[in-house]
Amino acid sequence: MNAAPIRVAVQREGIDLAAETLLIEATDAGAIATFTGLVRADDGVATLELEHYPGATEAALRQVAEGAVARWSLAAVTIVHRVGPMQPGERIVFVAAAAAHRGAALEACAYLIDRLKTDAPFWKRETRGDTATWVEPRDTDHAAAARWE
Amino acid sequence: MNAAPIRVAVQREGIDLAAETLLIEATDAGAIATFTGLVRADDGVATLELEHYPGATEAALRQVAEGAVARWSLAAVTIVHRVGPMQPGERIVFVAAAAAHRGAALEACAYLIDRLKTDAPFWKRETRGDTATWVEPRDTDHAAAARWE
Amino acid sequence: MLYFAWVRERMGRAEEVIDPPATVATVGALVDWLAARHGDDAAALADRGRLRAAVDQQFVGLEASIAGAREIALFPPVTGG
Amino acid sequence: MLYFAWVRERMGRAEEVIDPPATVATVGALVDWLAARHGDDAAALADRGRLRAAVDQQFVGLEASIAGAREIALFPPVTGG
Repeated sequence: MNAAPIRVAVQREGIDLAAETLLIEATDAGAIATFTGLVRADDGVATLELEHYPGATEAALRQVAEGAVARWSLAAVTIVHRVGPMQPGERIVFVAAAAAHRGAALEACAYLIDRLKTDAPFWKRETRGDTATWVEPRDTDHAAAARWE
Repeated sequence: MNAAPIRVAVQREGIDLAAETLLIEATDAGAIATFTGLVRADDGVATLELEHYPGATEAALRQVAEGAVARWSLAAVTIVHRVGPMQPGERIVFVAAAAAHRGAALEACAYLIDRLKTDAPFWKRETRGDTATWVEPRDTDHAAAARWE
Repeated sequence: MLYFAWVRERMGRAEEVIDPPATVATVGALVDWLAARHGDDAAALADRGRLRAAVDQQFVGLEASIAGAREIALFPPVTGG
Repeated sequence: MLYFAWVRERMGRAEEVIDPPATVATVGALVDWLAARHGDDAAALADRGRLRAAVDQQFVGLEASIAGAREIALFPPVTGG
Protein backbone atom coordinates (compact mmCIF):
# COMPACT_ATOMS: atom_id res chain seq x y z
CA MET A 1 0.00 0.00 0.00
CA ASN A 2 2.90 2.34 0.77
CA ALA A 3 4.22 1.61 -2.69
CA ALA A 4 1.86 4.18 -4.23
CA PRO A 5 3.96 6.48 -6.41
CA ILE A 6 4.27 9.97 -4.96
CA ARG A 7 5.09 12.95 -7.15
CA VAL A 8 6.06 16.18 -5.39
CA ALA A 9 7.26 19.28 -7.22
CA VAL A 10 7.97 22.89 -6.24
CA GLN A 11 8.49 24.95 -9.36
CA ARG A 12 8.69 28.50 -10.69
CA GLU A 13 7.15 27.60 -14.07
CA GLY A 14 3.40 27.26 -14.60
CA ILE A 15 1.63 24.03 -13.65
CA ASP A 16 1.00 21.86 -16.74
CA LEU A 17 -2.34 20.25 -15.95
CA ALA A 18 -2.36 18.08 -19.09
CA ALA A 19 1.03 16.58 -18.22
CA GLU A 20 0.07 16.06 -14.56
CA THR A 21 -3.20 14.44 -15.59
CA LEU A 22 -1.43 12.02 -17.94
CA LEU A 23 0.92 10.96 -15.13
CA ILE A 24 -1.79 10.36 -12.57
CA GLU A 25 -4.12 8.62 -15.06
CA ALA A 26 -1.33 6.22 -16.04
CA THR A 27 -1.73 4.44 -12.70
CA ASP A 28 -4.74 2.30 -13.79
CA ALA A 29 -6.83 3.55 -10.89
CA GLY A 30 -10.56 3.88 -11.48
CA ALA A 31 -11.00 7.14 -9.59
CA ILE A 32 -9.03 10.38 -9.64
CA ALA A 33 -9.83 13.42 -7.51
CA THR A 34 -7.99 16.69 -8.03
CA PHE A 35 -7.87 20.13 -6.51
CA THR A 36 -6.48 23.23 -8.24
CA GLY A 37 -5.92 26.55 -6.49
CA LEU A 38 -5.87 29.67 -8.68
CA VAL A 39 -4.78 33.25 -7.98
CA ARG A 40 -7.98 35.21 -7.43
CA ALA A 41 -8.32 38.69 -8.88
CA ASP A 42 -11.47 39.55 -6.99
CA ASP A 43 -9.98 41.84 -4.33
CA GLY A 44 -7.71 43.92 -6.52
CA VAL A 45 -4.61 41.74 -6.32
CA ALA A 46 -2.31 42.48 -9.26
CA THR A 47 0.51 40.08 -8.37
CA LEU A 48 0.91 37.25 -5.90
CA GLU A 49 4.42 36.22 -4.92
CA LEU A 50 5.12 32.93 -3.21
CA GLU A 51 8.26 32.53 -1.15
CA HIS A 52 9.30 29.13 0.19
CA TYR A 53 12.00 27.32 2.16
CA PRO A 54 13.91 25.27 -0.43
CA GLY A 55 14.54 21.72 0.70
CA ALA A 56 12.23 21.93 3.71
CA THR A 57 9.26 22.60 1.40
CA GLU A 58 9.77 19.47 -0.67
CA ALA A 59 10.23 17.40 2.51
CA ALA A 60 7.02 18.83 4.00
CA LEU A 61 5.03 18.12 0.84
CA ARG A 62 6.38 14.58 0.70
CA GLN A 63 5.33 14.12 4.34
CA VAL A 64 1.79 15.32 3.50
CA ALA A 65 1.63 12.88 0.55
CA GLU A 66 2.91 10.02 2.71
CA GLY A 67 0.29 10.87 5.31
CA ALA A 68 -2.41 10.35 2.66
CA VAL A 69 -0.88 7.07 1.44
CA ALA A 70 -0.80 5.78 5.03
CA ARG A 71 -4.50 6.61 5.59
CA TRP A 72 -6.12 5.49 2.34
CA SER A 73 -5.52 2.79 -0.22
CA LEU A 74 -4.16 4.95 -3.04
CA ALA A 75 -2.67 4.20 -6.45
CA ALA A 76 -0.84 7.54 -6.72
CA VAL A 77 -0.52 11.00 -5.19
CA THR A 78 0.60 14.23 -6.86
CA ILE A 79 1.40 17.59 -5.22
CA VAL A 80 2.70 20.40 -7.43
CA HIS A 81 3.17 23.85 -5.92
CA ARG A 82 4.28 26.94 -7.72
CA VAL A 83 6.61 29.60 -6.25
CA GLY A 84 7.70 33.06 -7.39
CA PRO A 85 5.52 35.80 -8.93
CA MET A 86 2.07 34.92 -10.34
CA GLN A 87 -0.80 36.73 -12.03
CA PRO A 88 -4.55 36.37 -11.30
CA GLY A 89 -5.98 33.28 -12.97
CA GLU A 90 -2.72 31.32 -12.79
CA ARG A 91 -2.50 28.01 -10.93
CA ILE A 92 -0.79 28.11 -7.53
CA VAL A 93 -1.23 24.51 -6.51
CA PHE A 94 -2.46 21.22 -7.95
CA VAL A 95 -3.04 18.09 -5.89
CA ALA A 96 -4.41 14.75 -7.09
CA ALA A 97 -5.18 11.38 -5.57
CA ALA A 98 -5.80 8.21 -7.60
CA ALA A 99 -7.52 5.17 -6.09
CA ALA A 100 -9.57 2.13 -7.01
CA HIS A 101 -12.64 3.68 -5.35
CA ARG A 102 -13.90 7.22 -5.40
CA GLY A 103 -14.32 7.61 -1.62
CA ALA A 104 -10.59 7.18 -1.00
CA ALA A 105 -9.65 9.48 -3.90
CA LEU A 106 -12.02 12.27 -2.79
CA GLU A 107 -11.07 12.13 0.88
CA ALA A 108 -7.36 11.92 0.18
CA CYS A 109 -7.59 14.91 -2.17
CA ALA A 110 -9.26 17.02 0.56
CA TYR A 111 -6.64 15.83 3.08
CA LEU A 112 -3.75 16.79 0.78
CA ILE A 113 -4.87 20.38 0.28
CA ASP A 114 -5.96 20.88 3.90
CA ARG A 115 -2.63 19.66 5.31
CA LEU A 116 -0.58 21.48 2.70
CA LYS A 117 -2.12 24.81 3.76
CA THR A 118 -0.74 24.53 7.29
CA ASP A 119 2.20 22.12 7.06
CA ALA A 120 4.36 23.43 4.22
CA PRO A 121 6.66 26.49 4.44
CA PHE A 122 5.15 28.82 1.85
CA TRP A 123 4.51 32.51 2.36
CA LYS A 124 2.26 34.63 0.15
CA ARG A 125 2.77 38.31 -0.59
CA GLU A 126 0.02 40.17 -2.43
CA THR A 127 0.63 43.35 -4.39
CA ARG A 128 -2.24 45.79 -4.87
CA GLY A 129 -1.16 48.94 -6.70
CA ASP A 130 2.09 50.01 -4.97
CA THR A 131 1.40 48.13 -1.73
CA ALA A 132 2.76 44.68 -0.97
CA THR A 133 1.24 42.80 1.98
CA TRP A 134 2.24 39.47 3.52
CA VAL A 135 -0.85 37.29 3.76
CA GLU A 136 -1.86 36.33 7.30
CA PRO A 137 -2.75 32.70 8.02
CA ARG A 138 -6.44 31.96 8.41
CA ASP A 139 -7.95 30.22 11.42
CA THR A 140 -10.21 28.27 9.07
CA ASP A 141 -7.11 26.66 7.52
CA HIS A 142 -6.02 25.35 10.88
CA ALA A 143 -9.53 24.11 11.62
CA ALA A 144 -9.61 22.33 8.24
CA ALA A 145 -6.23 20.68 8.87
CA ALA A 146 -7.17 19.69 12.44
CA ARG A 147 -10.17 17.64 11.33
CA TRP A 148 -7.77 15.00 9.98
CA GLU A 149 -6.01 14.50 13.33
CA MET B 1 -26.03 32.33 -6.41
CA ASN B 2 -28.18 30.22 -8.71
CA ALA B 3 -26.58 32.04 -11.61
CA ALA B 4 -23.54 29.72 -11.49
CA PRO B 5 -23.04 28.41 -15.02
CA ILE B 6 -23.87 24.73 -15.35
CA ARG B 7 -22.39 22.61 -18.11
CA VAL B 8 -23.92 19.17 -18.67
CA ALA B 9 -22.95 16.87 -21.53
CA VAL B 10 -23.69 13.27 -22.47
CA GLN B 11 -21.45 12.23 -25.34
CA ARG B 12 -20.14 9.25 -27.29
CA GLU B 13 -16.74 10.85 -27.96
CA GLY B 14 -13.91 10.86 -25.40
CA ILE B 15 -13.87 13.45 -22.62
CA ASP B 16 -11.45 16.29 -23.43
CA LEU B 17 -10.03 17.18 -20.02
CA ALA B 18 -7.98 20.10 -21.31
CA ALA B 19 -11.05 21.74 -22.88
CA GLU B 20 -13.20 21.07 -19.79
CA THR B 21 -10.48 22.50 -17.52
CA LEU B 22 -10.24 25.67 -19.60
CA LEU B 23 -13.99 26.20 -19.35
CA ILE B 24 -14.18 25.72 -15.59
CA GLU B 25 -11.04 27.77 -14.90
CA ALA B 26 -12.46 30.67 -16.91
CA THR B 27 -14.90 31.40 -14.06
CA ASP B 28 -12.35 33.34 -11.91
CA ALA B 29 -12.97 31.07 -8.94
CA GLY B 30 -10.03 30.44 -6.63
CA ALA B 31 -10.72 26.76 -6.06
CA ILE B 32 -11.56 23.93 -8.47
CA ALA B 33 -12.21 20.35 -7.41
CA THR B 34 -12.63 17.61 -10.00
CA PHE B 35 -13.38 13.93 -10.12
CA THR B 36 -12.62 11.65 -13.07
CA GLY B 37 -13.87 8.08 -13.35
CA LEU B 38 -11.88 5.74 -15.58
CA VAL B 39 -12.65 2.27 -16.98
CA ARG B 40 -10.70 -0.16 -14.81
CA ALA B 41 -8.95 -3.12 -16.40
CA ASP B 42 -8.18 -4.86 -13.14
CA ASP B 43 -10.81 -7.63 -13.28
CA GLY B 44 -10.38 -8.67 -16.89
CA VAL B 45 -12.85 -6.25 -18.45
CA ALA B 46 -12.12 -5.85 -22.15
CA THR B 47 -14.93 -3.46 -23.03
CA LEU B 48 -17.39 -1.40 -21.03
CA GLU B 49 -20.57 -0.25 -22.74
CA LEU B 50 -22.73 2.49 -21.30
CA GLU B 51 -26.38 2.69 -22.25
CA HIS B 52 -28.50 5.66 -21.23
CA TYR B 53 -31.96 7.18 -21.53
CA PRO B 54 -31.58 10.10 -23.97
CA GLY B 55 -33.30 13.22 -22.76
CA ALA B 56 -33.96 11.89 -19.28
CA THR B 57 -30.22 11.55 -18.66
CA GLU B 58 -29.43 15.16 -19.46
CA ALA B 59 -32.34 16.30 -17.27
CA ALA B 60 -31.17 14.12 -14.37
CA LEU B 61 -27.60 15.43 -14.63
CA ARG B 62 -28.86 18.99 -14.71
CA GLN B 63 -30.89 18.30 -11.58
CA VAL B 64 -27.80 16.95 -9.83
CA ALA B 65 -25.83 20.07 -10.83
CA GLU B 66 -28.64 22.35 -9.66
CA GLY B 67 -28.72 20.49 -6.36
CA ALA B 68 -25.06 21.38 -5.84
CA VAL B 69 -25.59 25.02 -6.80
CA ALA B 70 -28.46 25.25 -4.31
CA ARG B 71 -26.34 23.85 -1.45
CA TRP B 72 -22.99 25.61 -1.93
CA SER B 73 -21.84 28.97 -3.19
CA LEU B 74 -20.37 27.89 -6.53
CA ALA B 75 -18.94 29.74 -9.50
CA ALA B 76 -19.51 26.87 -11.96
CA VAL B 77 -20.40 23.20 -12.22
CA THR B 78 -19.49 20.73 -14.96
CA ILE B 79 -20.78 17.18 -15.49
CA VAL B 80 -19.65 15.29 -18.60
CA HIS B 81 -20.62 11.64 -18.98
CA ARG B 82 -19.61 9.34 -21.77
CA VAL B 83 -21.90 6.71 -23.33
CA GLY B 84 -21.32 3.87 -25.80
CA PRO B 85 -18.40 1.41 -25.88
CA MET B 86 -15.18 2.20 -23.97
CA GLN B 87 -11.81 0.59 -23.36
CA PRO B 88 -9.93 0.25 -20.05
CA GLY B 89 -8.15 3.48 -19.12
CA GLU B 90 -10.69 5.71 -20.89
CA ARG B 91 -12.63 8.38 -18.99
CA ILE B 92 -16.27 7.54 -18.23
CA VAL B 93 -17.21 10.62 -16.26
CA PHE B 94 -15.77 14.01 -15.32
CA VAL B 95 -17.31 16.33 -12.74
CA ALA B 96 -15.94 19.66 -11.54
CA ALA B 97 -17.00 22.35 -9.09
CA ALA B 98 -15.50 25.85 -9.00
CA ALA B 99 -15.88 28.10 -5.96
CA ALA B 100 -14.22 30.98 -4.15
CA HIS B 101 -13.23 28.66 -1.30
CA ARG B 102 -11.90 25.14 -1.37
CA GLY B 103 -14.37 23.67 1.13
CA ALA B 104 -17.34 24.39 -1.14
CA ALA B 105 -15.53 23.11 -4.24
CA LEU B 106 -14.43 19.85 -2.59
CA GLU B 107 -17.79 19.09 -0.99
CA ALA B 108 -19.75 19.95 -4.12
CA CYS B 109 -17.48 17.72 -6.22
CA ALA B 110 -18.12 14.75 -3.91
CA TYR B 111 -21.87 15.52 -3.98
CA LEU B 112 -21.94 15.61 -7.78
CA ILE B 113 -20.37 12.19 -8.26
CA ASP B 114 -22.26 10.56 -5.38
CA ARG B 115 -25.66 11.75 -6.66
CA LEU B 116 -24.85 11.00 -10.27
CA LYS B 117 -24.17 7.35 -9.39
CA THR B 118 -27.74 6.80 -8.19
CA ASP B 119 -29.83 9.53 -9.84
CA ALA B 120 -28.97 9.34 -13.54
CA PRO B 121 -30.23 6.66 -15.98
CA PHE B 122 -27.01 4.98 -17.07
CA TRP B 123 -26.49 1.22 -17.33
CA LYS B 124 -23.08 -0.43 -17.59
CA ARG B 125 -22.41 -3.67 -19.45
CA GLU B 126 -18.98 -5.27 -19.07
CA THR B 127 -17.51 -7.68 -21.60
CA ARG B 128 -14.95 -10.24 -20.44
CA GLY B 129 -13.92 -12.59 -23.21
CA ASP B 130 -17.20 -13.66 -24.88
CA THR B 131 -19.38 -12.88 -21.86
CA ALA B 132 -21.29 -9.64 -21.45
CA THR B 133 -22.70 -8.85 -18.00
CA TRP B 134 -24.94 -6.01 -16.88
CA VAL B 135 -23.36 -4.36 -13.83
CA GLU B 136 -25.44 -4.58 -10.66
CA PRO B 137 -25.87 -1.42 -8.55
CA ARG B 138 -23.83 -1.29 -5.36
CA ASP B 139 -25.30 -0.67 -1.93
CA THR B 140 -22.31 1.56 -1.15
CA ASP B 141 -23.41 3.91 -3.93
CA HIS B 142 -26.81 4.36 -2.32
CA ALA B 143 -25.19 4.89 1.08
CA ALA B 144 -22.87 7.52 -0.42
CA ALA B 145 -25.77 9.33 -2.09
CA ALA B 146 -27.92 9.14 1.05
CA ARG B 147 -25.42 11.05 3.19
CA TRP B 148 -26.34 14.24 1.30
CA GLU B 149 -30.02 13.96 2.16
CA MET C 1 -42.96 2.17 -24.03
CA LEU C 2 -39.17 2.33 -23.79
CA TYR C 3 -36.98 -0.51 -22.48
CA PHE C 4 -33.36 -0.18 -21.38
CA ALA C 5 -30.43 -2.47 -20.52
CA TRP C 6 -31.38 -6.08 -19.71
CA VAL C 7 -35.09 -5.26 -19.79
CA ARG C 8 -34.59 -4.21 -23.41
CA GLU C 9 -32.59 -7.35 -24.17
CA ARG C 10 -35.13 -9.70 -22.55
CA MET C 11 -38.10 -7.96 -24.18
CA GLY C 12 -36.28 -8.19 -27.52
CA ARG C 13 -37.13 -4.61 -28.40
CA ALA C 14 -36.13 -1.08 -27.34
CA GLU C 15 -39.57 0.49 -27.79
CA GLU C 16 -43.16 -0.16 -28.75
CA VAL C 17 -46.43 1.70 -28.95
CA ILE C 18 -49.09 0.32 -26.60
CA ASP C 19 -52.74 1.07 -25.90
CA PRO C 20 -53.68 -0.43 -22.55
CA PRO C 21 -57.31 -0.32 -21.35
CA ALA C 22 -58.30 2.52 -19.02
CA THR C 23 -58.45 0.09 -16.08
CA VAL C 24 -54.61 -0.10 -16.17
CA ALA C 25 -53.96 2.87 -13.88
CA THR C 26 -50.48 2.41 -12.39
CA VAL C 27 -46.98 1.44 -13.55
CA GLY C 28 -47.32 -1.84 -11.64
CA ALA C 29 -50.64 -2.63 -13.34
CA LEU C 30 -49.08 -1.78 -16.70
CA VAL C 31 -46.23 -4.24 -16.09
CA ASP C 32 -48.84 -6.93 -15.25
CA TRP C 33 -50.75 -6.08 -18.42
CA LEU C 34 -47.57 -6.18 -20.57
CA ALA C 35 -46.56 -9.52 -19.03
CA ALA C 36 -50.01 -11.04 -19.63
CA ARG C 37 -49.79 -10.42 -23.37
CA HIS C 38 -47.11 -13.02 -24.08
CA GLY C 39 -45.17 -15.72 -22.24
CA ASP C 40 -41.81 -14.29 -23.33
CA ASP C 41 -42.72 -10.85 -22.01
CA ALA C 42 -43.89 -12.39 -18.73
CA ALA C 43 -40.47 -14.01 -18.30
CA ALA C 44 -38.69 -10.77 -19.23
CA LEU C 45 -40.63 -8.78 -16.64
CA ALA C 46 -40.77 -11.47 -13.92
CA ASP C 47 -38.18 -9.92 -11.61
CA ARG C 48 -40.36 -7.04 -10.33
CA GLY C 49 -37.97 -6.22 -7.46
CA ARG C 50 -35.31 -5.22 -9.98
CA LEU C 51 -37.57 -3.18 -12.28
CA ARG C 52 -37.45 0.61 -12.20
CA ALA C 53 -39.66 2.99 -14.15
CA ALA C 54 -40.01 6.51 -15.46
CA VAL C 55 -43.21 8.23 -16.56
CA ASP C 56 -42.62 11.06 -19.02
CA GLN C 57 -38.93 10.96 -18.00
CA GLN C 58 -39.61 11.32 -14.26
CA PHE C 59 -38.40 8.44 -12.09
CA VAL C 60 -41.32 6.88 -10.24
CA GLY C 61 -42.24 3.84 -8.17
CA LEU C 62 -44.38 0.96 -9.49
CA GLU C 63 -47.36 2.42 -7.61
CA ALA C 64 -47.26 5.66 -9.62
CA SER C 65 -50.17 6.66 -11.87
CA ILE C 66 -49.81 6.48 -15.63
CA ALA C 67 -52.87 8.62 -16.33
CA GLY C 68 -52.18 10.82 -19.36
CA ALA C 69 -48.61 9.53 -19.70
CA ARG C 70 -47.07 9.74 -23.16
CA GLU C 71 -43.74 7.99 -22.52
CA ILE C 72 -43.18 5.18 -20.03
CA ALA C 73 -39.82 3.49 -19.56
CA LEU C 74 -38.90 0.23 -17.79
CA PHE C 75 -35.29 -0.56 -16.84
CA PRO C 76 -33.02 -2.07 -14.18
CA PRO C 77 -31.56 -0.08 -11.26
CA VAL C 78 -29.09 2.48 -12.64
CA THR C 79 -25.30 1.94 -12.56
CA GLY C 80 -23.71 5.09 -13.90
CA GLY C 81 -20.54 7.04 -13.25
CA MET D 1 20.48 31.30 10.18
CA LEU D 2 17.81 31.61 7.48
CA TYR D 3 15.06 34.22 7.46
CA PHE D 4 11.89 34.08 5.36
CA ALA D 5 9.01 36.40 4.36
CA TRP D 6 8.60 39.49 6.56
CA VAL D 7 11.21 38.24 9.04
CA ARG D 8 13.70 38.32 6.16
CA GLU D 9 12.55 41.78 5.10
CA ARG D 10 12.74 43.22 8.62
CA MET D 11 16.12 41.63 9.34
CA GLY D 12 17.37 43.05 6.04
CA ARG D 13 19.01 39.73 5.09
CA ALA D 14 18.03 36.22 4.03
CA GLU D 15 20.83 34.40 5.84
CA GLU D 16 23.82 34.82 8.09
CA VAL D 17 26.36 32.66 9.88
CA ILE D 18 26.21 32.96 13.66
CA ASP D 19 28.20 31.57 16.56
CA PRO D 20 26.13 31.96 19.74
CA PRO D 21 27.65 31.04 23.15
CA ALA D 22 26.93 27.56 24.50
CA THR D 23 24.52 29.03 27.09
CA VAL D 24 22.04 29.74 24.25
CA ALA D 25 20.29 26.38 24.31
CA THR D 26 16.81 26.85 22.78
CA VAL D 27 15.25 28.57 19.76
CA GLY D 28 13.68 31.12 22.10
CA ALA D 29 17.02 31.90 23.75
CA LEU D 30 18.58 32.22 20.29
CA VAL D 31 15.95 34.76 19.26
CA ASP D 32 16.72 36.74 22.45
CA TRP D 33 20.43 36.58 21.68
CA LEU D 34 19.92 37.68 18.04
CA ALA D 35 17.68 40.55 19.17
CA ALA D 36 20.22 41.71 21.80
CA ARG D 37 22.92 42.22 19.17
CA HIS D 38 21.36 45.24 17.48
CA GLY D 39 18.38 47.54 17.94
CA ASP D 40 17.13 46.92 14.38
CA ASP D 41 17.21 43.17 14.90
CA ALA D 42 15.35 43.56 18.22
CA ALA D 43 12.58 45.45 16.40
CA ALA D 44 12.48 42.85 13.59
CA LEU D 45 12.07 39.98 16.07
CA ALA D 46 9.83 41.79 18.59
CA ASP D 47 6.60 40.00 17.63
CA ARG D 48 7.46 36.63 19.22
CA GLY D 49 3.87 35.38 18.97
CA ARG D 50 4.11 35.47 15.20
CA LEU D 51 7.54 33.86 14.88
CA ARG D 52 7.88 30.25 13.80
CA ALA D 53 11.08 28.23 13.58
CA ALA D 54 12.72 25.20 12.02
CA VAL D 55 15.87 23.45 13.24
CA ASP D 56 17.66 21.52 10.52
CA GLN D 57 14.46 21.81 8.41
CA GLN D 58 12.17 20.34 11.10
CA PHE D 59 9.40 22.64 12.33
CA VAL D 60 9.77 23.23 16.08
CA GLY D 61 8.45 25.43 18.87
CA LEU D 62 10.49 28.24 20.46
CA GLU D 63 11.23 25.94 23.42
CA ALA D 64 13.07 23.42 21.17
CA SER D 65 16.76 22.69 21.69
CA ILE D 66 19.33 23.97 19.18
CA ALA D 67 22.13 21.72 20.40
CA GLY D 68 24.17 20.57 17.42
CA ALA D 69 21.92 22.37 14.92
CA ARG D 70 23.50 23.32 11.61
CA GLU D 71 20.61 25.27 10.04
CA ILE D 72 18.04 27.30 11.96
CA ALA D 73 15.25 29.24 10.23
CA LEU D 74 12.93 31.95 11.55
CA PHE D 75 9.75 32.93 9.68
CA PRO D 76 6.08 33.93 10.04
CA PRO D 77 3.20 31.41 10.18
CA VAL D 78 2.92 29.70 6.78
CA THR D 79 0.29 30.69 4.19
CA GLY D 80 0.62 28.29 1.27
CA GLY D 81 -1.72 26.65 -1.18
